[in-house]
Amino acid sequence: MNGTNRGPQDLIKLTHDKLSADAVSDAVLCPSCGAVSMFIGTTRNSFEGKKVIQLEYEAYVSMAESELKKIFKSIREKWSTVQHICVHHRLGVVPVSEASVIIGISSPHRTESLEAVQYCINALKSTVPIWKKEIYEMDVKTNSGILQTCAEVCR
Amino acid sequence: MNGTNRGPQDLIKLTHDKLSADAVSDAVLCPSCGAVSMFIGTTRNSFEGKKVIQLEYEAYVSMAESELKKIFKSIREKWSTVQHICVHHRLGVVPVSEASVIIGISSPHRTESLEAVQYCINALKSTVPIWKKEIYEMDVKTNSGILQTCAEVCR
Amino acid sequence: MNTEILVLYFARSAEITGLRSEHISVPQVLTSLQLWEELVRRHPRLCVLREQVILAVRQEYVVLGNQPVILQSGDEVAVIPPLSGG
Amino acid sequence: MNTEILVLYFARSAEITGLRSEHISVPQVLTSLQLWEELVRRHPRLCVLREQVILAVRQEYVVLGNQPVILQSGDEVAVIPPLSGG
Repeated sequence: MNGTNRGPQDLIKLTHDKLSADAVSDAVLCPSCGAVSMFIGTTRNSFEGKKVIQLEYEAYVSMAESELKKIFKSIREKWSTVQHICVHHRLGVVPVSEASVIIGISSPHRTESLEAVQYCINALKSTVPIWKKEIYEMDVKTNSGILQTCAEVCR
Repeated sequence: MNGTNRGPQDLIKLTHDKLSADAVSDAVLCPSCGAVSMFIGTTRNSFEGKKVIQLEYEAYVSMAESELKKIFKSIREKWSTVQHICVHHRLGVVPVSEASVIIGISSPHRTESLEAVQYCINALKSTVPIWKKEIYEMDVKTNSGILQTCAEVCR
Repeated sequence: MNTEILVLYFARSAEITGLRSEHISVPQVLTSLQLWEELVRRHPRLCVLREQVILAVRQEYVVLGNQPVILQSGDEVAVIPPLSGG
Repeated sequence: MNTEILVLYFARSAEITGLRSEHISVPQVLTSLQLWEELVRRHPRLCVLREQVILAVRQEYVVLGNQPVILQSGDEVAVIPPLSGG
């Protein structure tokens, strides 16, 4: 795949499987590009001071894909030398420290892909219909020593 | 390694081995961070219109490491919430499409690591004593059908 | 005249209604706010989302207001609480 | 008074001199430009790099000019052609 020059690729995957940085970087590599920029969103162990055990993601899948395609289109309008764009977003349960999203963008020179990745994650967060729910660990002391979980919708 | 909160890590590797995006992203992952930003520099198949077969990198290793540490220090001064910083740079022969450098930076929120990666690759290119040499394929027609290579120092 | 549409509920709206989707009958032409109020009439507890929610009609975002929405049989309408992907 | 230092050659300067490193004897105190000229005296073809090159003295960059350089026995001086890492 990397040995030949393909035309610009728009690659989207919404998956319940664990994500891989290598899979995304391999997908966007191309022989005429000198730069791949990536962003990896990972599950944090705290939110608003509460301890997070895991996150759960759901998506309006068909619309998420069409909104991502709109973002890709506008990236190509803004940075015309961008070559391949790949977004992998995980759905379902994501344990702490694992990746929920990986974005990879290749370009001949570094500035375009660096700027485009920054634009892509910001646009994704504001326009792609995906939601996360944090699963918290409740304070043990106030619950008679029983560990409970409490689901809340994250803003 | 990712299950515990370590203090901020400065990770540098100059190596003749093939680089791995997963190795760098794993090295900077941390449970209190929500963001890992990465930059991968790859070998392009052309330079100034000539076909590149491979690149060869050499480094002033001890000084490259000390210059990278200076860059890391100034990243931590500019973006105080940056957690781990990892730079892997390959030395020796790097075939077309393979990574010559991978930078990974983690931070609780995305803006810091995105900006810091951009700063890091720009600073690396201007201050770290590493050199690449492009190995070109000569134009077959002007060389009696014999494929020759010609080493030139890249600016 | 009424038409039957498919309503999809996501995130907090799915928790409140206890539903992922349902088929409902609504007027063919109404404002986006009236469409929302139709959903609240069926699931009164949705009202807590009033200030945060938008709709997606045939996979295009529509804010709640006086904007007219023209619906055809089988159209997909989604309740979109604040996004939090990434 | 002279002192013996270790000179490292990289990239194009290594190709020109045919050396990776050499020990040479130079004055203990001189300007960075004089230090460069000492290297050119030993390897005249280095002169093509004059406009592009800088030195590193004990792993700190020094541009060619009137800046004084104070050397001690065993100090490391490197010839630094334009960088191209990354």
